[in-house]
Amino acid sequence: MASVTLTNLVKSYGGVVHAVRDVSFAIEDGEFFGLLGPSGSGKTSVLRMLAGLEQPTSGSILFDGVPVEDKTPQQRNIAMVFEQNALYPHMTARQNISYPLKIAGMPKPQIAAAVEDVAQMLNIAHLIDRRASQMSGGQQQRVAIARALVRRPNLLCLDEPIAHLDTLLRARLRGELKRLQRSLGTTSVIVTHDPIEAMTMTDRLALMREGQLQQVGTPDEIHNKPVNAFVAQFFGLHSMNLFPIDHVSDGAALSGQFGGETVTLPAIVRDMISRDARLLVGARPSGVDVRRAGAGDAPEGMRVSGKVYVSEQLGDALLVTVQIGSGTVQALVPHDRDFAIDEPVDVVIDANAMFFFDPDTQETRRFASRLAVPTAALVQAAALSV
Amino acid sequence: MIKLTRRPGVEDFALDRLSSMDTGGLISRRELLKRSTAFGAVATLGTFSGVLSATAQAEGKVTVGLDSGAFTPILETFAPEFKAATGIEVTFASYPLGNMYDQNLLALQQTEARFDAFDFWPNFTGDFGPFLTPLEEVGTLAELNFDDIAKPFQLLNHYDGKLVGVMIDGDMFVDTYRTDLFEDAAEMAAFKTKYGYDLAAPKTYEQYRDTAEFFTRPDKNLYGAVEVTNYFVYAFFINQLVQLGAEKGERYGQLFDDQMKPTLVTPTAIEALRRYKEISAFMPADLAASMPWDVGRQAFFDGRIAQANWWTDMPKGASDASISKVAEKIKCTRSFGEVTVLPYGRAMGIAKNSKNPKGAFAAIAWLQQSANANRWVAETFAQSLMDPWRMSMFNDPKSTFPLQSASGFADNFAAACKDTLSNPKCYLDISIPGTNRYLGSIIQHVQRAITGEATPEEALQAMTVEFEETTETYGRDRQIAHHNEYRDRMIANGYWS
Amino acid sequence: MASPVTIRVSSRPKDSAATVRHNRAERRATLMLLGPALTFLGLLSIWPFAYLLYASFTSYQLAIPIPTEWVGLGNFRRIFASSRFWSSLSITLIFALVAVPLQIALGMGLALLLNGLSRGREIYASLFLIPMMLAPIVVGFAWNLFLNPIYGPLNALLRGMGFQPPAWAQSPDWALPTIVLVDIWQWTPFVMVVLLAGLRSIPNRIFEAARVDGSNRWQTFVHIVLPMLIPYMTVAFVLRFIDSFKVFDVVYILTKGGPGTSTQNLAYYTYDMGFGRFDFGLAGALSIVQLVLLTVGTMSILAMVRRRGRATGSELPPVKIERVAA
Amino acid sequence: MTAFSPKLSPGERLSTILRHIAMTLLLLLFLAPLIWLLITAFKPYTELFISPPTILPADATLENFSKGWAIGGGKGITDSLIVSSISTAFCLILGYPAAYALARRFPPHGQLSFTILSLRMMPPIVPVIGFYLMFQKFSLFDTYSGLILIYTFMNLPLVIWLLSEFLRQIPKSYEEAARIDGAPWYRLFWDILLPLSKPGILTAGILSMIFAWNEFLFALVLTGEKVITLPKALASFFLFQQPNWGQLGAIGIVAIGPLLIISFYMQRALIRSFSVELGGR
Repeated sequence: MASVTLTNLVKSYGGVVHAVRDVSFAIEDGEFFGLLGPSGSGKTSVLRMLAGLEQPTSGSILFDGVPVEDKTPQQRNIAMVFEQNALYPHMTARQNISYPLKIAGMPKPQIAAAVEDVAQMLNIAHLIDRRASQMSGGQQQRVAIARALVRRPNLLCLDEPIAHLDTLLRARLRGELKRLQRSLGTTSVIVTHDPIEAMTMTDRLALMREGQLQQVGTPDEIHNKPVNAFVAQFFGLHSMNLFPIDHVSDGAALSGQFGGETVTLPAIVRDMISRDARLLVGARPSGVDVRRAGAGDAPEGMRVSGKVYVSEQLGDALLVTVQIGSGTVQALVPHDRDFAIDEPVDVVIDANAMFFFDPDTQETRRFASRLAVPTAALVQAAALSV
Repeated sequence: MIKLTRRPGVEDFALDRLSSMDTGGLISRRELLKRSTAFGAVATLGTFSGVLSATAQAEGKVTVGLDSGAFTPILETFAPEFKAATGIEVTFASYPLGNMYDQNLLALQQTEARFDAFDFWPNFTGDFGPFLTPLEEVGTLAELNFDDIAKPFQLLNHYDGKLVGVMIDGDMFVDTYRTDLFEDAAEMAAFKTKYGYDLAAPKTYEQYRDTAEFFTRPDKNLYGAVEVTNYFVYAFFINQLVQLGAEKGERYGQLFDDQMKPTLVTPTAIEALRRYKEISAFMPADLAASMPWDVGRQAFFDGRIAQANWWTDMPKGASDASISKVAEKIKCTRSFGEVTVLPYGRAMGIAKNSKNPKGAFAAIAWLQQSANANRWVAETFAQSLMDPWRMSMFNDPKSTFPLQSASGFADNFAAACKDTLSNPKCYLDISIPGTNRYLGSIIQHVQRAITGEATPEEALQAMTVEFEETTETYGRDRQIAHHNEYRDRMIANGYWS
Repeated sequence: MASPVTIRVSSRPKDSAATVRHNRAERRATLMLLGPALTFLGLLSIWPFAYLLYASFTSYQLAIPIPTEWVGLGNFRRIFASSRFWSSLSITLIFALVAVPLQIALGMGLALLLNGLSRGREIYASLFLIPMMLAPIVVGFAWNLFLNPIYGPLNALLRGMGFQPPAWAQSPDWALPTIVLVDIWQWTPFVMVVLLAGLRSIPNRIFEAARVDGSNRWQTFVHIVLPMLIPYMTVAFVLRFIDSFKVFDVVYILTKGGPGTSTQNLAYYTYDMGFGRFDFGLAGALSIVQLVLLTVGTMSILAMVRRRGRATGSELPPVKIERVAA
Repeated sequence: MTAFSPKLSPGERLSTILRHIAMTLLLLLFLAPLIWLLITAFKPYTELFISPPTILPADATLENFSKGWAIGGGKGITDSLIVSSISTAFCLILGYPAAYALARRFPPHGQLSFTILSLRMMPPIVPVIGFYLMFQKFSLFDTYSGLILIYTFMNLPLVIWLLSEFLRQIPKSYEEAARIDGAPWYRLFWDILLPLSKPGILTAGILSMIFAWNEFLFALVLTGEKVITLPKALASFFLFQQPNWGQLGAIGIVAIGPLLIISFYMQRALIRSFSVELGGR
């Protein structure tokens, strides 16, 4: 088991393409750590540098405070599970699992015992003499995990290990992996592009974009205290609505330009915007409500009229997309409501669910004062929706 | 397919090779074995008498290069006898006839000899000469049994005035004609009516032309003549050129003047080319423009041809009932025209880079002993292989040409050959350096004239240009010297004029 | 628990010592892997080409013991002045521009025929592929025997049917068509495989869509199949174009360039000059002329293809073609 | 509605049968020269030159095979085997590492692989004069080693390119997994790469064998009478001598037999792995 510290890690290819730009973070001993980001964000490069498959252009990697840049994967004692093609196709599961031990020169009886153990642990004893082609994707991945764990590595690297599996299997393996990691206590790093995976499995995660680290923190922190608009939009079940507001002076009342529509701004926005002429406002769909045009009073919030673009039934909620001027807003409303296409509606954005971002730097100026949906509920929703 | 029931000994091996020899179904294996045993006894005697002195100092190994894989097995059966007689081990290597020139020339330029002795067309003596050992530096003419060689063949293979090769195969043109046509009373009468003279094997070009025309009956699938118009065009064109020159009383067959300027664009050459083309009209129409050697011969065997002015392989094959439909209906005689033309043939010489010239000489001398030479011809005779080149070969035709002896054709054949070889008028192929290229030009452009790609004048003009280029390449002065030497040799012996 | 996050964007950082070491090791490994093969290929190309280039500017006559002289461009002048060169060039071009399009047309027919079969496609294909696997020498004499004017079966058959068949390779008029025929016979299957791969790459739904749109077979072929196969036909054409400069063995066996010079292509002419006459100066220059012609020809075809692709907005895609023999 | 019913209507079944009959006839026609060669191999000498020819031998014989073997076919086959197998071994030994480097460290269809492949495109007549002069200089003329050298040169570009195409298709993750498992380079090669690239090696090896087996021009020019490969042996039968077609046919059949068997069994693998991308260049 090991703790890992990355300092000023840079990876560039051919001196031109900067895959990883100056990334620093630390992984604690026994932690299940996630590397999250869209494709091309450099997360896989970071993992491969951690594993020793690639050499950082500059920066340092410390395992338990010891630099490892010159060490081979074996010397670092890491193990890795790949996204696909993880098993050697010409070997049986048993041969696959015992291969690292064989290389290490472990005596045969011990190998057999170790393989037996790990096969029991992963419930693959019945597959042990099959080849990769005779197993399903999930089974293959399980054997791959067994091969990784059989060495008792300092660090377990998981490169999108379940990304290509079908949804049900993915959900199941997610839980199993998490349980396994907890019971073994192996420091683990998982690379994923799926926020739900990161959210559900990891203790902490690092969110990356275009080679740069955006934020490191627990899933809860990142969900509720995103450092910038990108993190806020990327990390969540549904994408966050973002709308720039231009300040329009309108006599006594402050109003703003929103999607081409002029709206009266609630107090909280007025507070923020009085300092700036422009503001980027964000709200998760769960913090947005849609009502029939002119129906009743709204809670404190921003009210804007538009017409329904489309509404999608999610089972336990209804996702409504409303066209406002030239833009759209998504709202999550109770599932028993009903909207017709092109129906005129009012959109009400809960003022307490609003995030405020600097329109230029995209950095967060203020978090929502009220959580739109608790993380736990979100996770549950995610588990159900898959 | 291949029996490997027991490990064969040397003799078995030799016999196996012999039996696997391509006899073309002409001779049974047993008969061949019997015959070779009989010859073996004779050969041993011959060896002791003739070659003993030559082999006194010779020992070790000799490699002999030959131009075809097909008769290498025959020579290999000689090897044990040769070894017994001389203590020299002979191995035979073969190269394709088509590569005789290039393979040998390449071999001769290596530092170490690949062949100690090898065979070549006498035409190439000029090209190979610098790389050959004059035979008389290694041994004597007596050892080669040289006097027995037919006179024309004695004059071949000279380079810089020295003998560098000796014949092992004597090619000549003879006329083979169908007795069922030429001696048929009705045909004779019809011919007489049409042409005004008696039908017989042609003696002149006109007769050749007339008889060819007379027997050309495409509706009956019969044609009056067959000549090669494919690769070996050279021989047939030169034959026309020589015969026409002789008719006109010119110095026949001369290709160059004394300054090595080509004498090709002449009325004689144009007429010769025209005659060659004229004859092609009496050949099987589909093939006339490019008759290959083997196909032409096959056409005769199939009974589609009335007469053939051809090498001796024509009568040899045609008299063999197993491959010929006309075996009982042929005779042969001297070819038309006044002059004997001896195109190609094969000589054997000793490479200058040979490590064992004495051994090589011994091998050549052994083959030149009458008994061995006769046997050589007898055993390869079934194929279109070795033709007689020694006068003693005609002494007892039945033993030299055993396969034809039954029908009595052997005597006829021997007489025709003897007659041809003792003709005082004779034309021997040019053999100065560069002959390969001169020949190449002739072949190429005569073919173009035959196929109609070029007119005779154009073809001869193109030949002239290429001849000049070749002469310049080799150096005009050197060529003049070589050509003078060649011409003098011909004239001194009464040939050429 | 959360680590402090610092984001600094620096300019290109200096490589760390470990990285420098690692890169050096990588380069060394690459060199060790590629080195032997590249050295081998390099040596065996440089040596002969240096010799060839040298020979082409001299009067090198292998068979004649005369001094070799520097003749500058003399050999090239001789080549361009020689009618044999121009006729052999035109025969080579006939192979490239007549035989190859015919192969493509016939290959297309065969491919369509095979593609239309629901069963046995593989077996037929592999049987059609047989000629391609054979030594050209064997092909040459199989045809020589087959087309023999006297005892060959084809002419016997034709005569039996009342035709007056030509003498094929022995006929001045038919020799070149015969060689072209043999080339077509041997290499049409290759084109067939390429086009079959192309046909298999067209998704079935396109045919279904065409059928739904009411297009008949011929229309489907002209408007849909043909345009989609153009990249494959291009690839087949380029490869066969290159190969058409290689035709030698069959000529050597069937006609030796004859009758006359009617089947003498550049390769055979070069061979004849080099190893028939041992005029290595001329043959060397001929080799170089050939190489230049082939390179320029191939490059201009490819450039043309690419330009056309750009003009029509469909850059020639990286075509995966399948090929059994080169 | 027939299109959707699994059972064929009688009309369709008939058209299928007709189509197969047509294909079979076409094939017979197409392969006629080879079939004729095969028949001729069993004809005795006396039946070879009959006009018009008999279709089947009246008196079939196996003699042609043994005689053909004795008069040069055996030597040709032995020499061809020696030369093609050793040159193929060299091609694979030299080519595999290079192909690996090309596949893993260079972009596909880059300048390097194009240069290597273009060596293969060159007509053999172009370098042959240079080779000949080189052979004279280094005493390689008419030696096994010389011809092996040339065939290695001839096939190496192809082998490199084929193998690199093949290796490119092997996911990198296998190698990475092995590196992570701690395999040193030789075990990586032996345990992982070699078994995975076996089909590629087999294909490249067989094609290299076939090309060396079939090659004629280099053999014609660069060897004499010590080394006589099969094509050269066959050609030497043929020139100016009325060839014994039966023996020629027998050797020809022996020469192509192995190729036919191999190509039949390997056809699918051969076709699959023999892919080229030309459009990019």
